Amino acid sequence: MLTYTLRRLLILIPMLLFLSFLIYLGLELTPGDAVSYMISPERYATMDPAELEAVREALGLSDPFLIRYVKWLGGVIKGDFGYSLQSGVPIKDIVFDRLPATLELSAGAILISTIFGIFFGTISALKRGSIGDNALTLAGMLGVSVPRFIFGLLAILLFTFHLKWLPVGGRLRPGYEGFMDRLPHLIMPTLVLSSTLIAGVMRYSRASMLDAMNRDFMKTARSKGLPEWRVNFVHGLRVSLIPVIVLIAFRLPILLGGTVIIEQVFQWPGIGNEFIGAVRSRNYPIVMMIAFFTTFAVLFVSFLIDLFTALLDPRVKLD
Amino acid sequence: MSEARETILTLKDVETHFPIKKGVFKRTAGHVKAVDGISLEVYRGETLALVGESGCGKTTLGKSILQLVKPTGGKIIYNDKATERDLCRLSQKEMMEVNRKLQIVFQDPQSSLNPAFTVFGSLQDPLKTHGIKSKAERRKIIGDLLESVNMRREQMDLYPHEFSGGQRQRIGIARALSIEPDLIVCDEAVSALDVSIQAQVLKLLKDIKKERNLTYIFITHDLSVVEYISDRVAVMYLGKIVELAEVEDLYASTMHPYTKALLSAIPVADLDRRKKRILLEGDVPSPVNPPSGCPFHPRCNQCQDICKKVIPSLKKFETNGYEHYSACHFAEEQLSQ
Amino acid sequence: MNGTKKKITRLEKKFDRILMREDTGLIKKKKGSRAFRKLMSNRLAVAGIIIVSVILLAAVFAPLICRYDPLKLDLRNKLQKPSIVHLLGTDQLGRDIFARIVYGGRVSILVGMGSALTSAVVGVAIGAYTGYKGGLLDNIMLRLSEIVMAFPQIILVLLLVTIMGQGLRNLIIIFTLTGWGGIYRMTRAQMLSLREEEYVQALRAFGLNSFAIAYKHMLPNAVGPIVVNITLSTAMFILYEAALSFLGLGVPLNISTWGNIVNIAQDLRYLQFFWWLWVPGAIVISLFVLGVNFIGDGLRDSADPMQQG
Amino acid sequence: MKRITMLLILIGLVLLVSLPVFAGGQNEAEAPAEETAVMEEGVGPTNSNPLSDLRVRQAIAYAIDMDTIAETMFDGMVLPATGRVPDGPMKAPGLNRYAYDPDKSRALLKAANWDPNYKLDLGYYYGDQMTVDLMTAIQAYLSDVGIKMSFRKLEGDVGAQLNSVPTDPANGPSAVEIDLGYGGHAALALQEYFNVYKTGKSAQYPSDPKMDALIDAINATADPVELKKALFEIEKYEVDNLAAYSLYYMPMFVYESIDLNRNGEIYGNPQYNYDWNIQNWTMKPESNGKMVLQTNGGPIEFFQNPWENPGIWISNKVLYDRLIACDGALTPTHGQMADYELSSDGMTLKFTMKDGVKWHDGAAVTVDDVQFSIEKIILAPTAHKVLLSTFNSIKGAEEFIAGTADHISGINTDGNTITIEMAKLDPNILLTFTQFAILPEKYLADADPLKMLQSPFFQHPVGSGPYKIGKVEMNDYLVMVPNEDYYDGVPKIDEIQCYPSFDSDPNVVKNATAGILDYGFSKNPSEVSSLRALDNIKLETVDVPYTRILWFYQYPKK
Repeated sequence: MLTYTLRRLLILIPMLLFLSFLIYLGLELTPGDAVSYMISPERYATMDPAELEAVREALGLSDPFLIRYVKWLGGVIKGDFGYSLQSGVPIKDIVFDRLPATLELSAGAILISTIFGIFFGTISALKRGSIGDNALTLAGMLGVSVPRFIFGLLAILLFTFHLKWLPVGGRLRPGYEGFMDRLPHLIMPTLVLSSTLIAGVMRYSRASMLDAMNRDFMKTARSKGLPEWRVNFVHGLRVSLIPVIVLIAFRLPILLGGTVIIEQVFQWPGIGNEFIGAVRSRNYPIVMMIAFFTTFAVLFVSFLIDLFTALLDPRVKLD
Repeated sequence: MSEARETILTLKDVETHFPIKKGVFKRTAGHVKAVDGISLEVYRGETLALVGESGCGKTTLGKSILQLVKPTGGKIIYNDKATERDLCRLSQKEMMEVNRKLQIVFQDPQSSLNPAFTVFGSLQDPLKTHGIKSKAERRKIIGDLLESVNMRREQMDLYPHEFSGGQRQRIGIARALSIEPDLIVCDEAVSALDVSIQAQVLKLLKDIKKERNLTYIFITHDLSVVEYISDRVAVMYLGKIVELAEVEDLYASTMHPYTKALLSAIPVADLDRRKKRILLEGDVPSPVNPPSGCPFHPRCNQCQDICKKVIPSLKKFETNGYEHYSACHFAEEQLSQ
Repeated sequence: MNGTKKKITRLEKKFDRILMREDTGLIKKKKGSRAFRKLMSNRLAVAGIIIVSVILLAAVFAPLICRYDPLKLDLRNKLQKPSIVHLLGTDQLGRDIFARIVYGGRVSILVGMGSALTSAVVGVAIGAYTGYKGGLLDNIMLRLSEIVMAFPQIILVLLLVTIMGQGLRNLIIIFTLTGWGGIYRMTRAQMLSLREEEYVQALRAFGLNSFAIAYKHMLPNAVGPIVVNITLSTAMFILYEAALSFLGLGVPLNISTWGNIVNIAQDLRYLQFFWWLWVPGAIVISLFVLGVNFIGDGLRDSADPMQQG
Repeated sequence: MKRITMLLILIGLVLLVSLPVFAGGQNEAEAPAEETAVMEEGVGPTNSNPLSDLRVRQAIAYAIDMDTIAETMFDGMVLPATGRVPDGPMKAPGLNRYAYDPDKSRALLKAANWDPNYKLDLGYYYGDQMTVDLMTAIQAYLSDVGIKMSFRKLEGDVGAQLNSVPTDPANGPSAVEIDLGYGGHAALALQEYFNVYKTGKSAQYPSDPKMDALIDAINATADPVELKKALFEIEKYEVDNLAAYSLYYMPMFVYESIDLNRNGEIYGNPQYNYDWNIQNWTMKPESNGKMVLQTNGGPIEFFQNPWENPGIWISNKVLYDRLIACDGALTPTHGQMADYELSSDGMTLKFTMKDGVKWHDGAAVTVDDVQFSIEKIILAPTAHKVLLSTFNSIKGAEEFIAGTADHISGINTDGNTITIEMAKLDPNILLTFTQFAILPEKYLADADPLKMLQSPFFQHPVGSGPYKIGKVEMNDYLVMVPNEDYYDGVPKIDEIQCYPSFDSDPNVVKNATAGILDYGFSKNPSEVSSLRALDNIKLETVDVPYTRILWFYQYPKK
């Protein structure tokens, strides 16, 4: 068990190294660098090449590619994640500044989609073949077929413009310190994000519940004369929940990517927005660190899931 | 009969070990010794049965001979009358030539035919690879083959799921015969079939053998089948041969307690021959860490001190005028029991 | 099967009869026809096939069904409401929206299907061979796919778009680079299990070369899940195209695609007051993706009734 | 390489010599009488690039129906341009309009032997829908007269792709790939519009001695009458010669909610600093009696450097003060932080600091801060051009930049006065000081001028303006509160809240609709259309020198 854990962890290291190199190389191949974005085109054209070179030099952009990579890597290993090229703010601060916003959004979305997804999925499975089941299945299919940003725009149209219930975007407002103050801002992006997630959870928990219902222990429970709801909810749901929870755990890091569009639509100051901004302005260090963190999170979570499923399922042997 | 027989295959100390990777850096922690030092001669025209409980390495040995599993040590020398070649050291191209002469029939009629192809589709590629370029010719050959396994020529255009298990097994045999081999390894070729169908297939195998002057290595765990089809029998236990003899000789003068135990387990209708049943207790030990001394000693009802310390070698004896090999410290005592 | 007596429906009886006749070789069954029949009995899948065919045919025969050139500007007639003259109205440059959507479908479907097909070709080509062969190459490809799949896909796509630049061809290449992992893993898993089948070993015993074994003999047995995968990823890539267009990083804006047409809704004025500029496009994207998803689901059920969700 | 260059020069010479011959022949056949004046000047290609043929450039100009585009696509919000300089006193009279005339365009193309298979490649850099629409329209108009054109948004090093200057400014070859470019040019000083054509500065326009002379003339005088005359001449030359084709003038729109009351203060060019007198503005008080102004332009990662973008960001306008104040047309009116005195020859400028001008931390603003600011900005290559060109003209600037002097010798301080002596005349010297924010020496002494923004100062800047930083949550909001020590009176609005959204941002309309936007400006017609539809928003149109241009890259191609 321990060696398995260790080995899985050790494999992460070369993968992350390779990955960071790939990202760095990719950015190197991108046309333009931070300097060409920091200065407006008109201004840029009238600057002497020597002046431009001086700016590049000052920003550490004129070293050869490999040297810059090694420098960056050295910094990361020492826990120094670098600085934003434009503001010189430590990336650590930027990431920790943005992370809560994204987590707030994705935690909310996961919570809502899990509760409703499992609820609808279970109902759907219990009433298999009914109108309600078909309607839910169809709704689920719609949920994964309509582009996410259209959901967002429709929500704005409805809740902000027509009903005038909710603010249009942003996260914090001056003087709004408590969670309740911020709640109105959180509602729409969370709902839109979770609406697209519910579909997946629902489909999965429906299948899982159907699977559980056909197992022998359910029949045994039923034959013992337990009331139907007890059989379904206490016995069935408990068993069907495990794979669903694994699925949800697996989605956590992917959500980080999934919030990109939602954060754009609702101007949510999270990691996704920061990433797009940094990509557009070629702010290498930030792009690197966000891509790196995300990947690390994905790899780490998938490692945890492997471990978790291995612990749950005695058939999977670790050694 | 024992004099001047021509060997077709000679196995010398053949070993097939599978590494077990362990720990953080996947270093090799040990080996599964599936085939552990087997020396054997197979004579042209005979049927040699390989018997043993499941997990004793007989299937691995069969696959090792065809290089479907690469042996990790020893030599497998194939004599095709002109030359003698060590199969373990052949290049892929040379092996392809040898493949014309060595074939295999598998156990599972479900998975031995490709469900996506008709019989013709499955069988024509080997022919193509081995030089038969014209389609008409291939159709003729395959049709003939089907007829030779008692099936109809037209059935070559059907898909595997349209056949019964016995039919499929016969197609598997036809496939092995398609490029006119000298030697066929029959890997549990009838075990998955119903008894009545088993008999048909066994008879077929016997007839074909006579017709085409084939050599069989017949892998099975079923001693009643052995009795029916084979000339000689090699009994395997934990990757080693423990007893080797002519078939009648083996039944008459058993020289190893393991063989005795196996034989006693055959349900026999003939009450006269009924012997006291010897129960094999416990499981086959792990081939990763075989017991010290005689590998069979933990389950042997006649185990003595020497058995726990010294590995018995396969010694040659003579019974009823035949060569008889046994790897038991007390081989001759077995005869008297 | 499990002891309890079940009422046997007429359908099941019929199936049994069919199966019996098949077993005795009485009827010649064409490959996959059972799956096809099963697909056709799935109402949603049939609906999907109809939706997708209608949109697909419209896109293919665009010149026949459109009265207007999708590129023709008519500035003086911009932002016209839907009418007999312009079925879905005109956009901010006076272009006929119906024509734009129909022609835009050509590009969007090309991106979706093209990317799904190319990533399937790449994934299957690698997965089939390395899955069968194993060894170092397999190990390397497996790690590589893990790395590719470890990225949240949208982030990887964004990175690649900035590296390679926008453009139709680039988009397909990018989708292929980011999308081959899933189908590769699936093909590989299929091959791993097929590898143990005895017919594969028999072919090896005949000395057939690995390419022939992997691609010719084993691959046809993995084709069901691959087709399902291609279908579902077509839907996914069409959605990605739309999402990238929304971020302004998709197909260049001067090419009509569904994503680019709907993208106009970012401008709140059009979102609020000129619904016909974006609603039809949004409906067509959603319908097409929905249809493709229906088909994919139906295919999955008919290919493998055990697998759900 | 050398031989090729020689050959090109030779071809160029031959063409030049033969020009009048061709030109004469064409004119008689084609041009109606009133156009003769235009057609007679440099007609025919001057090099292998067809765009070097004036007739081709004219054909393109005549092919585009800018009037219809302005009226329909832009909802009449932009003004079709005639020449670079916007309408006003500085606009030369009688410039050719190149009004839409496709027939004339086709005739000109025929005369120029236009190859209908030649495909022009247009590059632009704006990411908005309106630009794509405009490009699509231009493509359609050109196609109508038989010119093929494709367009693309430039990515990556946009500056280099648009503006790389060829090593040989006379004969090229061109250092860029595109044939046409579309972009905007906003000028703080009108000279900026034409200085780009100077030999060795332009990526599009091959060296032209006559243009050089005209450029020298507009930079040689600070006298308004002389300047006007010189400008008229260069404007006419640019239009007749179609060095570039000005498409339209983009006005600015200042929008305000009905809750804001400027109390009679002026409107002006919102991209730069003019005398807002924001301390006199009031808002309709909220229920708690507080006056809160909500606007956009909040910082995302740092506060913008006021030396790069003097007035685009509201925080730059209200956090810092300048030495001189100006009106809406950017004409200097009076001293702001200091009284000033410019010598009659324009070569010496003397400032006397006003009493009571303090930094937000309470310390007095001194002449040392002024000297420090000039000596810092002069080393910052990314700073605004007009500011830099003034400071580079100060006596001793060269030595200071080269590092051979510790200070700029032309700047001298005495008590609360500072004197600036120029080495050469700069017509915009006063304008510069209306835009140049003075920054505190004590926070920025160690800042590297090459990467100013990385200084911690730009996380929490300290200025001397009417407002100071209250609270800042990067990427969420910025709150600015009145500077109680402000020497011109304490501002009445209690709080300015800025959200991170800016020009051409969809959130502007969202926020305005939601009633959380009280002030802002825009030059995005689509945004303005949306804002115009709102009841709670007033729009004010401001004419600013901001011209959208179609550039012709006239150097021979590589």
